[in-house]
Amino acid sequence: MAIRIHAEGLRQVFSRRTIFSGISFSVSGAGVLLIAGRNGSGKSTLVKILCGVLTPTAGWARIESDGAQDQFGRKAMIGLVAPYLQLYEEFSAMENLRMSMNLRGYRPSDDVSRGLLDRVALDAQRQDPVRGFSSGMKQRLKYAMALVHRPSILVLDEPMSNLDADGTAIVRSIMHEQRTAGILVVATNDLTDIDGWDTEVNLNAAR
Amino acid sequence: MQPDERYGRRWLRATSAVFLKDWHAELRTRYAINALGMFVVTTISIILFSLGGEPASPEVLAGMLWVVLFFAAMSGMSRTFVMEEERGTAMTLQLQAPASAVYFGKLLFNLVLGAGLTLLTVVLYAVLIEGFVIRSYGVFIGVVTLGSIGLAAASTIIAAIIARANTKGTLYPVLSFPILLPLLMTVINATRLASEGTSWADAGGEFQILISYIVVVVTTSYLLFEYIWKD
Amino acid sequence: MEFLAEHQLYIVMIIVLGIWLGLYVYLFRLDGRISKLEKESRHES
Amino acid sequence: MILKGALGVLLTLVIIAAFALPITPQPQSWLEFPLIPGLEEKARIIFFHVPTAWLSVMAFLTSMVFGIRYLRKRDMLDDIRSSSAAGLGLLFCILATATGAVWAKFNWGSFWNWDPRETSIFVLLLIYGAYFSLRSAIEVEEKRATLSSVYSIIAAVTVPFFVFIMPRIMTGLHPGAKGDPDGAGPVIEFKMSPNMRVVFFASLIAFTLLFVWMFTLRVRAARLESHLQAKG
Repeated sequence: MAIRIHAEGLRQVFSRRTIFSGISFSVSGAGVLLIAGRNGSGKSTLVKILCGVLTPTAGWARIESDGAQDQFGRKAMIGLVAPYLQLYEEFSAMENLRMSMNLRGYRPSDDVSRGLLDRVALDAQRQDPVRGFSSGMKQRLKYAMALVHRPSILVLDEPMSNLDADGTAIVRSIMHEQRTAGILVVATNDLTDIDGWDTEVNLNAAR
Repeated sequence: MQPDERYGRRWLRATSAVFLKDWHAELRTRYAINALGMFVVTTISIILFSLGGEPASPEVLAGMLWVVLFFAAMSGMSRTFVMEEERGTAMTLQLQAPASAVYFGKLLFNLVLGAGLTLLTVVLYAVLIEGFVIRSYGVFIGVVTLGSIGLAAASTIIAAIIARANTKGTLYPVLSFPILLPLLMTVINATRLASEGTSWADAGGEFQILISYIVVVVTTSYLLFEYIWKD
Repeated sequence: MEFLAEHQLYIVMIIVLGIWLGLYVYLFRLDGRISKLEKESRHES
Repeated sequence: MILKGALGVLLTLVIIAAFALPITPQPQSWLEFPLIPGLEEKARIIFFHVPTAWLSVMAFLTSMVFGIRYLRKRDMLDDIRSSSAAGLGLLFCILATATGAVWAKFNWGSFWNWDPRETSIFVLLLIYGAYFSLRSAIEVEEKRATLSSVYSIIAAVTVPFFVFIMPRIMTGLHPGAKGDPDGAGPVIEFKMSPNMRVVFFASLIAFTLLFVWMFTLRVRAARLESHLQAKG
């Protein structure tokens, strides 16, 4: 299934302060998009626009796919891992995943949840409430949450934050898998996080 | 996982997931149940103290009942949205479920909360306040049911608005009151009619107003919710 | 003056007229000043 | 320019006509108003009170229409228009309440009686108050524009319910209301003589023009302000 992210003339203004303007790019399936820029250059803002949770002041970002359109639209195609994305802390890891499947309209499956938790090495803590998790464990669980619906686009904002060496290795293998399965979008300052990219959007020059 | 299920069923699953999430979180902490229960008990005892055994007219008692319910709703019904915003989970929800599923899930939660609140208040009111007599039970039950649905419907959309603003608690009654005033005036009048004794035919106009109010508020909220929910 | 003392209504009318004319002059001058500023900002850009 | 001059002349004439023309039981000439039982000399306030009340409603609708436009087009200028209209609406709403309260004191004996129309204007005042407290609570302009637009739409769809509710709950005191012994219907239709109507509608037009003028001034000033801030 061919998939493409296409953005044209994106501009974002908050209270008359221009964050960025004139952003245009396009990435196609089995490609990696790198969003680079210093702190405050609007990396997270661009990520939110791509995920469809923020309407840009001007321009548009579309996801074009020639496969069957999912009724949940963009939500069904995108998985996001980001520091500002929070988990429901009063529930356990299993409950969070189960809830995620329900919210996305899928019939929940414990096997899939166990498989995902195994993947991010959290299977042993699957019944513990997330409240007691360390920030690295939460970051791992966010990866499991983002992969629940096998998204064709995986968006990672600061992918390695709070992760130890084992966690970093897991994320690298997830990234490797995604770049063959669909589109991988990474927003980061640390270029050692990723092993090469196809398209780069640099926000430093985009005022 | 079967992504090819019909949209209606997937939407229903998402809506009930939003509702059940709040419901289970509530059962674990019992915050709303405890706090709102005590709120109702406290306000009713204040009314009892201030009446001091003096008989009050049906108008005053009908008004007081809805004053208790209004402020109880104002202290409890903003929580579902404000909590999402405070914990930063609003975006998690936004990324996964359609906006309409979030709205109807939250509305359902507030409807259940409102039903519990109304039941508790009416029972305590009927037991503790002597002058409060109901002559037309059917009409009274109808008015209280529709009234609590309308209260929850208007409170839910205003809660969604204030959760996105910076000041959360203080603004809530200020914004809700003008919206709820038509509903409150109607239910107070209908409650008075029910306690004086009336027929379904005589209270028919009140029911028409209540039903159309609920329909109008829910439809408008459904149409506008996406603008509030999305940044 | 005697005329005014007998017809208090005219005193009210004069006060109202005064308020209205004051408001009118104020709005008129405000309009002029805004027009001037608009012209200046158009020249700059 | 011509409109502004016309407005100046028109409202001046309205004020003079409203106060100077005598009210007599049997009008002899075209320059005399007939006496309306129950209102007498107090009828003169109609020429100022009704237009302010009319404008406070019109301003609210204007604000809502620009709010809807903002939601559709996301143009900050529409939000400036929406909030400017609401600001003027609040001003006219206060004027209508004040002139109404004075009239009520002399006609019905107290400043406030909770008559249906008094209650309606009170609700409108509450909505304006809520609208501006909501706006002041939000710092990000885009969010402020969206939320206040949504709120004004929700308010606008619930307010019409009062039209059905009021008559069931209270009797009206306003001239032309159901409780008026002299008959029901808007006061303009059945009690005003033709010459009163001329002055009344002239006043309505003059006040509307005044509103439009003040509205454009506010919008232009706000636009200048945003231009300056965008530059600096």
